[in-house]
Amino acid sequence: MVADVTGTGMAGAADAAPAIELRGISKAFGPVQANKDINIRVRKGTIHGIIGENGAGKSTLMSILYGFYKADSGEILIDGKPTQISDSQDAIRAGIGMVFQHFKLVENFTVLENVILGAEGNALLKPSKARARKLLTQLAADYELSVDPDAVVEDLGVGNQQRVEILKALYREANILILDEPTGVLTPAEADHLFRILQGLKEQGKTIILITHKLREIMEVTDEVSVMRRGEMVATVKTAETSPTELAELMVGRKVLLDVQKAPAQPGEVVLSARNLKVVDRHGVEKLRGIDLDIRRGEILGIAGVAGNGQSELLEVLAGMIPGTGEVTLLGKPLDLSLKRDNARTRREDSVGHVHEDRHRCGLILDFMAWENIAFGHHNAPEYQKNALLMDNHAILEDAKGKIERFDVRPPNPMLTAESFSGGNQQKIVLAREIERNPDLLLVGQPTRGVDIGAIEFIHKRLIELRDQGKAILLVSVELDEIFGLSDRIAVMFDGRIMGEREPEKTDRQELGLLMAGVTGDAA
Amino acid sequence: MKLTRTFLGATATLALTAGVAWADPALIYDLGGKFDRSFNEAAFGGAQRWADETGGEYRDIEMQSEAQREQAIRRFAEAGYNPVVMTGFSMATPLETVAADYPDTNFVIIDGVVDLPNVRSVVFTEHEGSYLVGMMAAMASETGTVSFVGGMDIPLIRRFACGYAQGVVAANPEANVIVNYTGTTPAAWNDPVRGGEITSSQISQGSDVVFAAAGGTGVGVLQTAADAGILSIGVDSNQNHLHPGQVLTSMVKRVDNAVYEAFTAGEDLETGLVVMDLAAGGVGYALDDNNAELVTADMQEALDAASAAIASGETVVHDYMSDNTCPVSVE
Amino acid sequence: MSSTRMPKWADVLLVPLFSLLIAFAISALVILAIGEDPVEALVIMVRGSLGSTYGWGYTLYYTTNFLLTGLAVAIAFQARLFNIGGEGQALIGGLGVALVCLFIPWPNWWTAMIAAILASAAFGALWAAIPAFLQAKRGSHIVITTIMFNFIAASVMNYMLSHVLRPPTAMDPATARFDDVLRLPRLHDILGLVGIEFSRSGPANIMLFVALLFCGLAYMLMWRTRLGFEIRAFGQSEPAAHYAGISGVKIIMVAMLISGALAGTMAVNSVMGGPQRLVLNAVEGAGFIGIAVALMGRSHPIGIIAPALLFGFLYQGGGELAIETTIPREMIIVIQALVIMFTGALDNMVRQPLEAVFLRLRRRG
Amino acid sequence: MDLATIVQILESTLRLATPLLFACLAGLFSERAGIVDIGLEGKLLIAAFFSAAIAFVTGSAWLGLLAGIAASVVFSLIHGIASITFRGNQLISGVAINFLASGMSVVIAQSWFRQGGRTPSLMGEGRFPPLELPFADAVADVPVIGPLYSEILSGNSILVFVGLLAVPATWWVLYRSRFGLRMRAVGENPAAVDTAGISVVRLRYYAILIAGVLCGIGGAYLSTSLAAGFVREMSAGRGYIALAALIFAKWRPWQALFAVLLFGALEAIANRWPNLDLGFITLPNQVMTALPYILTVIILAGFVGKAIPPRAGGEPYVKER
Repeated sequence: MVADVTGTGMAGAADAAPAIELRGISKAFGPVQANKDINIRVRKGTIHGIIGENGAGKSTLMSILYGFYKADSGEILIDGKPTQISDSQDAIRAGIGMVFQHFKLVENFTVLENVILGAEGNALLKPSKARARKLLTQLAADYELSVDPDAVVEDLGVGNQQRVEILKALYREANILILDEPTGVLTPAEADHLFRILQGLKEQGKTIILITHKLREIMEVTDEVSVMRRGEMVATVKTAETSPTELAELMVGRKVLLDVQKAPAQPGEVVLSARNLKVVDRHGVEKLRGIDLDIRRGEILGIAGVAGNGQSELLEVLAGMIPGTGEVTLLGKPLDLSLKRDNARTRREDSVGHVHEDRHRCGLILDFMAWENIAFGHHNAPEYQKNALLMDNHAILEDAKGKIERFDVRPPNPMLTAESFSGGNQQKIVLAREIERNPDLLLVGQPTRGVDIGAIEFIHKRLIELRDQGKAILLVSVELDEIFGLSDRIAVMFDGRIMGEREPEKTDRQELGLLMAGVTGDAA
Repeated sequence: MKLTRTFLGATATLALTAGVAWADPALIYDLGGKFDRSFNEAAFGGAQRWADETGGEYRDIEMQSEAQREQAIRRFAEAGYNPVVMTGFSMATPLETVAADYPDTNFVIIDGVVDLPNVRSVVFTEHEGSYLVGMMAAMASETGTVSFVGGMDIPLIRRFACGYAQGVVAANPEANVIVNYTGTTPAAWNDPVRGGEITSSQISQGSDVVFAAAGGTGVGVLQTAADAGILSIGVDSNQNHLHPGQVLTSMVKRVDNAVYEAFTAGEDLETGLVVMDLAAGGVGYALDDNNAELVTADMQEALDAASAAIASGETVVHDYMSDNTCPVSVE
Repeated sequence: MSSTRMPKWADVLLVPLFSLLIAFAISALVILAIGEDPVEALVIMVRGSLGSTYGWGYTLYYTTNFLLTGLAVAIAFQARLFNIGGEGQALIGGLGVALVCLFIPWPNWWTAMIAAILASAAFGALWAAIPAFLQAKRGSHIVITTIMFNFIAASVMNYMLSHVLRPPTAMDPATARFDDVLRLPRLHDILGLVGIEFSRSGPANIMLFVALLFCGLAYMLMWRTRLGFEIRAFGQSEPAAHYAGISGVKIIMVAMLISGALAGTMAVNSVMGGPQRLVLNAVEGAGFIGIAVALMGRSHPIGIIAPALLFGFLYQGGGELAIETTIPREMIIVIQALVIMFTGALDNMVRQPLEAVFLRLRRRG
Repeated sequence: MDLATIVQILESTLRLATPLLFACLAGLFSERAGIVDIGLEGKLLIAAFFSAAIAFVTGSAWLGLLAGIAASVVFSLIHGIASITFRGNQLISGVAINFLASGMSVVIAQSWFRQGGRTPSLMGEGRFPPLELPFADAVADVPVIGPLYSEILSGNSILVFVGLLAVPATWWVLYRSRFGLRMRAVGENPAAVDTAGISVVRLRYYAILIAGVLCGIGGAYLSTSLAAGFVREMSAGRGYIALAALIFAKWRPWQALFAVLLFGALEAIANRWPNLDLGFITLPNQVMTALPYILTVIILAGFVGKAIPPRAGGEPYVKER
């Protein structure tokens, strides 16, 4: 195993001072140790990847570097000089720029206003704006970064918004650019464009830190990569000298089976059939533009796509959370998509299970105890009632104990509040609730987001088991590996449409990537 | 159990009354407060005069809310104060309830009538005093337009307005009287800003003498009048000193005397209805150094004559409250 | 967040307790600053409110008011709705009481009381329904709309009492006194049945027991019924409630109707139980004190009982202070403000150091 | 209706709108920076008290003004400590501030002056004198402009003019200055400001301090210009009406001026005609009193255009992990 923690063994590393060096950084949030004695050196003019599972401490580390948090101990050296970074102003002064996963833009400001915010250089706006306009034109020409300076940010697409973030950093003359999971919202083509920009910046001598959990990106664009696990820095290696398998092992700390074992599907009757399914959101934007699909018993239909292309709406409209139009039948019975008659509750009564993609916001009540969360959404179920008026809390508690045991939720204490469980165990509570009611159709969104690898394996196994019991599963995931591993059929969504359907054995990443970008090679 | 309860109750009552000399009088001011420079302050003045002269002590409390009235009266009765004097017609209903519960305590209500054996009800003939100041206003006015700012729009205040208007017309049949009220709730007694704005509006309509019968609100009326350089007439207390030389006079209502007399009579207070009219010196107008230059000999003469005529019954000023109508419009 | 750092009991008990102590300490400083003795003030307050059955009669009367308005705010808080409109809802509830008591010849007090409870609840609920509907359907911020509705309610009452309900000969903007048959049994009458002597002056009445019953019912509602489960779930997370098929519109409406109804019934105590006629401002700020009570009681139907009693004590004791000393009655409003500030808005100021203490204890243990 | 009546109504409107204007602009600064301010009422009230009290004691309206501003700023700071530093609930803090002002003003007034929670009446220098504008007499006879200038504008307290000038000043600060850009940003997305290296906390404190100063002037105007002394509860809901005007104005300065003039006019009309006879119906005074509140509810319900508040309003800023 490569465990060159300090990076001193790197060839030629000793000649120039690294752009960034962190020494012994530790940070705790209450009882949680987010960073433990982190050491890292990032060489000038390189793209340095930082990889790790969710919760490994990557974002905390970068937030410390950007002055958002103060480390409990340790020191930061910029260009070899110890530098005190106690707020973002210090970081900016030290030449650090950061592009956050969730953009930090004022949505109803123009691009120009967003760029100058905090770096106006003058108490009056007029001269600041004029100067910024000139500089932006220059930057746009230099780095393929053209954005209309007078456009209002909320009218821009995500790709352009991200460019505004990069422009903000460059406008502040950043020499070191940190990007946190920058491709999560981009199509493969947009991601490629981003990487070209990054290469261009690198050639101009900028240093780039790329935080991601996608092994493929690391292999493609970085020069070196550091791996974090449970708050610790476990290795820094040259990208050219490592492999995805090795990195995955470093991330997880043991051998990982990236493949899911499963028998071939035995599709049965159609459980759900949708024709011309459309959803228009509150602002009048069409989120689903006519979806046709069928799901049968005993199969998993995987929906691939870049986040934000209508997958969330697809799950929610089928689950009865948002209204839509079109013809959808469940086991031959037409559903009321207008939600005048139906809602999420009647869908559950119609035997539709729903594992929401955002368990913190929707799937769980974090302040409720585990046993209450087991009843949540099914609290009208007859077995949970004592009489016409009162619920039978005792029955719910007993039921919860069984489910918690069968799904190996740790600690197996139904009286703890949901928020006191780890991400994986929270997800198990949700799955236990939804799977054990034996739904004919299970809607699953991002089942393993923020879940540790051990739990991922467990969750995948349970989903396959449910399929093998003859249930229909609609799986939405942005993780292509997960889609490939679980799906019996793969549909790709782009801009509210299904661009095509493939069998996992007969397609590859390239093809799906094109579909995800809205490019159809054939008549899909 | 029962014994301890009783015992507790008894000691508590003792504790309540300990330190209070038996049968001190008490005074409850209506909303608007002790220092409204008007009605309540007159009551305070009477109580203070009694205290200064006799060296006695009394308790007083200001009402802050409609709902507290009954509790306040009861609290004083419970603690053994006697007599318990209160100002304002709003006290009548709560007093009815409480007075029945404390037959050994004497109560005095000023401006209200409660028909119970242990209650003295003191009322004033405000229409008579208002008539006199109305005459004076009409004689002092150069524009021929005078005005009235009432507090709460209730029959009692209309009685002021009606008397005033009759006096104005008596002195100058051509005169115009503008009448406004501040509101319909007790808040109207304590809204000087609104009083000032209403006065401004009246001034713009030509009024050059304004009579405020509005408790604490009147402070704003007199202030605005003084700022605008017109004459004003105070009420209840002598308010001439508030803006020397700019307050024509004040329609005084001897609430102070009513309180003083009640306090002086103490526990031996005679109950029943007491009407304090012009003849009895219950109402009148104020003359002092502050307004001496404003009151001409003509005015003095006319007012003296009118006073005598009213006192003798020769002139009868119509009382609005007798039939809820007025010969001169006071809407 | 908090529960992972500190045991729940500490969050529920210690935080409000310390907040309260700070509020009292500052109040004492204020009293000191105006040249009075806070210890003496406390003695007067305790003596005047708890030292005799006369005092208890008023303390418990006010407590009844605060139990109902506190419960009203608490139920709405459970659905994460900040109902500042308790004052207006109680005012309008009073209108319901007055109409029922004035225009229907009831044979006895208990039929009248039940009718008055129903009428006041209906009126209060109605007054809460409009802001609730606007929040549920149009997203109008319920805090602002309920504030506006308090003012509108005051105007409505003002009009009704000055122009409609005032007896023709009366000057007060108030209704006539209700028939004596409708007098609610007071503690004097009730406790007399079991041989306990109680002052007949204090207005505390049977509504105290009704209010306590409502607390118990509210507890059952929130923790034993599906509706309560849904209200709490909605209050914790609106999107999650939506995911679970709980209708946000329904919960907002139902929670606010219950809240408004409870605030409305407060008027049965303060109108039928007190002066037995409807006067202006019959609510006397109880709607607002309900906020302090609910905050201190952590919006728990049983948890609010102690703070309601505390404010009953403060209210009665404060009234005594005004009589016995030169400290004006507004001192209670200052205390009330400080309690709301420290338990509701500055709770983190107490929580953060407490969390640090617990963290240290845990590390050591 | 004759000209004199119209002039009088407009005069009264301007006077009554001025305290609303200060409170409304105060709310604008606070809410544009993401701090919801229900405590406007309390700040007006406490400022009114301290202005009157100090003006009475010192005999100087100017010292009174300073005292009023100081008191209001202290209350702003309390709100800031609760809602910015300790990330408490801004609504609850505002409610508490209103009660605190309501209680404190009377408690202190009673302790200082023993006049039942009021200050003695202010005389002479204790009040702001009317300010006669230059050439007021000269243009008095010019139609329209004459009465407008010499009767309605001229002769008001200097604070009225401060209020009127505060409107363009606010507009300029908000849209033309660096501070305004940052302040608007912090009310929309504090994270953007934070990551740009500017302290969210400091910006928000600046905003509420400005709000405190404006409310302080508004309160001082109430007790030392409009009235001649403090009486209990003299703010009489004006802070809430200012809040309503702010919603009406959709958080913009010029519209705020129009909104407060509208509400001022309602009050002036209600003063002039307690029972407003519209020919077909007579509106009782209570309707006029309640009208601003009713209008606000209608606006809030979105029946007359949507009022979209600053997005980060009401939420304490917590850094994401």
